[in-house]
Amino acid sequence: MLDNLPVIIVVSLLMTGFLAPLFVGKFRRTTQVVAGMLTLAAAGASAVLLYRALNTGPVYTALGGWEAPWGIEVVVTPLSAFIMLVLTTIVSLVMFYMPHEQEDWPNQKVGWYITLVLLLTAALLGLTMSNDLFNMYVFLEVSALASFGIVAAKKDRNAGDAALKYLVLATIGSGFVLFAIGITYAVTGYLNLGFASQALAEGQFHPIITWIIATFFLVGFGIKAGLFPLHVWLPDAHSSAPTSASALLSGVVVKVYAVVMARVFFGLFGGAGLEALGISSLIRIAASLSILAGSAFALVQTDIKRMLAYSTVAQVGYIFLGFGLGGVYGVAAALYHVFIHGLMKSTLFLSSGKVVELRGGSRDISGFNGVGKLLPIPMAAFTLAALSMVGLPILAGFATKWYLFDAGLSAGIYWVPVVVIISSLLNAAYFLPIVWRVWFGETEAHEVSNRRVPGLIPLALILAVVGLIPGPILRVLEEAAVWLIS
Amino acid sequence: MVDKLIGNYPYLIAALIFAVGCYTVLSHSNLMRKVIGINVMETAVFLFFVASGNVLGGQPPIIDLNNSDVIYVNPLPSALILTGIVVSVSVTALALGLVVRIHRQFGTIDADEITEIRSNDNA
Amino acid sequence: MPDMILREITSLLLPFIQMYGIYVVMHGHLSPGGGFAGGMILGVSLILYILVFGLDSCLRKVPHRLSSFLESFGTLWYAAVGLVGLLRGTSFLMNKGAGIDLGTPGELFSSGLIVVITIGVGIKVASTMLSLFYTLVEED
Amino acid sequence: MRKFLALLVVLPCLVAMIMLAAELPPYADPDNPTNNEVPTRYTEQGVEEAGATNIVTDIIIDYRAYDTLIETTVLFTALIAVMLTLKGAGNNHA
Repeated sequence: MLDNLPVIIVVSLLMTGFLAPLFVGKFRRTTQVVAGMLTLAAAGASAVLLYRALNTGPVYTALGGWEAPWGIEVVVTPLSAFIMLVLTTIVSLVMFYMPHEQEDWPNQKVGWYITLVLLLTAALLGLTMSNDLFNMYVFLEVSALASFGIVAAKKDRNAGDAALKYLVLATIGSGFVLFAIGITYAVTGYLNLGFASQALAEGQFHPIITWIIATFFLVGFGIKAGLFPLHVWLPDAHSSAPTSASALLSGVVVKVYAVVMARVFFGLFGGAGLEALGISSLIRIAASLSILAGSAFALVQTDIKRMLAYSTVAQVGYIFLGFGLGGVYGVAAALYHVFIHGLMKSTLFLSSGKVVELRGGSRDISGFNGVGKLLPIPMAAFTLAALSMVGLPILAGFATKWYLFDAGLSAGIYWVPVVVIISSLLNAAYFLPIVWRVWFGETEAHEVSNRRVPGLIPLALILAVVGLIPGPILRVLEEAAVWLIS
Repeated sequence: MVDKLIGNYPYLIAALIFAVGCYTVLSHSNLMRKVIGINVMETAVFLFFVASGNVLGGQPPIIDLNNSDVIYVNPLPSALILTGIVVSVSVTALALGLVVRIHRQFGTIDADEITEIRSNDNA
Repeated sequence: MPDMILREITSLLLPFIQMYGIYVVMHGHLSPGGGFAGGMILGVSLILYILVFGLDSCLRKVPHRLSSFLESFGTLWYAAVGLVGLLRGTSFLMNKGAGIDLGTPGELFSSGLIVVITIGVGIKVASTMLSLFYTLVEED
Repeated sequence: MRKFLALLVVLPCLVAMIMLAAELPPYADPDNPTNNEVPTRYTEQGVEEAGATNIVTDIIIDYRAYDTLIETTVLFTALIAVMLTLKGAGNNHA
């Protein structure tokens, strides 16, 4: 039974997704609640899998009973179980926010939107646990199509344009990924990650083959994850989507792509192989550029959602930097950042979505003046997440920077700490003025009818607790990192 | 190197088509052409996959139950590409849907004109 | 309205096109084709019908609600057939290993769940093509 | 200008891929790495293990059925996304 649990999670989410548009007409509220509950249950199942994977090793499933080189293999290592847990937790909390956002939507639209979010979640879960390259590609496409759909959900005409831009670039990215998979298959004869990496290590290939495989994977996943020179679609898409979609896309989706890229890279070439190919240093440079450029662009934005989107470019850079540094500490830093950045970005998007709603849809930063008095609890969450983003001690963001520092110094790459420090200063430069506006700005006092932002308080609470006691999570992650590297 | 390239001509053609598709997507501002470029690009990848499964003198992998010594081509790439084609159709469908919507809302399908309209909106 | 030649030839050809689509779906395990190819042929035949006889006459025969329902149904069908293996205590999407009789290879009703899945996929692809076309051409 | 930039991106890519094409295993050679135990089992035991004489069908609906389930999901996702795109948004041509 436990062997089949990973597949059951994915398939139950898929089947609920298929059913949602049929039932939403009569049972709208029920559909919303069932979808939220189901993702919560998936989070529970992921926690079980994580416990099991940490104690008795990874859970392997051979789909249809066909073992690895012939059939598709699904494997839940501590790493994938952790990512699944993070993913489902954040999605379920955002799902509890969604009814609030969808109040004035027609029934059908609610159904389609919920379907897409469920399919997106299922696809990302399948992506993290799959051990077969082509299976990964198919899941990649489901998640991509669902993302394009939820970006285009708003009536706003910019949303359509942003979605098409996203579609064109992301499809180029999938083209590169599929080409890389094709080359891997042509030279090794396997699609399973384990078999392919063994064949790659044993075979005598011209270096250009391995180099092109790695570069194509990097370009493909780099586009999808918004790595610096390839990030052009991200600010548009993430800022014109509905609030919950922005929280999901920025908080979860791009990072799952980064993690999957790391899994493919470490699975195919191993840490030493990546370093020897020069791909590690390429990732480090692109990641540092991402961090600096993303923060610099965020600094000049006046639209809050665009600012948060550019900040995502920078924060994804941290994750890539951790993977590029390699080693237990680098990878653990990246995984930890996947977790807390998911929490921070969803908190920021949900709470600033409330402010945008309060200001009648205006996304200008000046709308934040004095909202602390009107919306005390959402703004407290906003402040917590923003300060955590800057990386103040005893807040969650601090541990990432500490680990990256450590990994950079022990790998002998001395510019990494410098990048981290500059980025923290830039983060402070664009987040602190907003926090100042929130609590000390002037605004005309008017009564707010609905102060609630469902799902926000649990997010902020988890964030606060992780900031105070990051130790246990970091220990789990160091173990997960060992699984990735070896 | 040239000998090998001539021997591996399907891979060479796949590389050329991929580059043509990529160039079409990046160089044109007409959204329909971008969508066509995406399709060309994916077709190149499919060609590459299917070519990697060919075997000299192989028959299509439909088993002849009466004759056991037939060489069959590798069926796996064909099966994968069947999946790939459906994915490509789905992406094209969504892209066309988005183009229809953009045409309804902006009145044009030229990326440069849309950028201009959007910057006028913001100003 | 299109001219008479177009209408007459289309109404002459349509049954053959649809028959061929059903044939391709049913013989997916014996000859090239299968659920996707056959479903596509069926869907395209309906699109041809719309192009020649107009959207409304097709909507009367296959309402949009019906095609949307078949769309969800086909996908669910696949997943539900996959669950058979799970319910029999083996793995998801299992065919022979789950104790299903495969029949004699080469006959029309052989290969166990493969035929069942192919028919579901054929229905699904045909209805998807139709729904996509409806959605793209309908004014809102 | 746009064309020049596109060429700048595409040309290095093309050169790399042509170099790759020369280094790949020879086309249609029966000794290629792709012709390993995987397709051998499919063609030799596929009829017995999955029941269909069309091996491609055996692969897509039995050996790799999970892929095909997700593939139908892709089609479904595309349709739902198209409906959300076109019907969820009003026609506000300005």
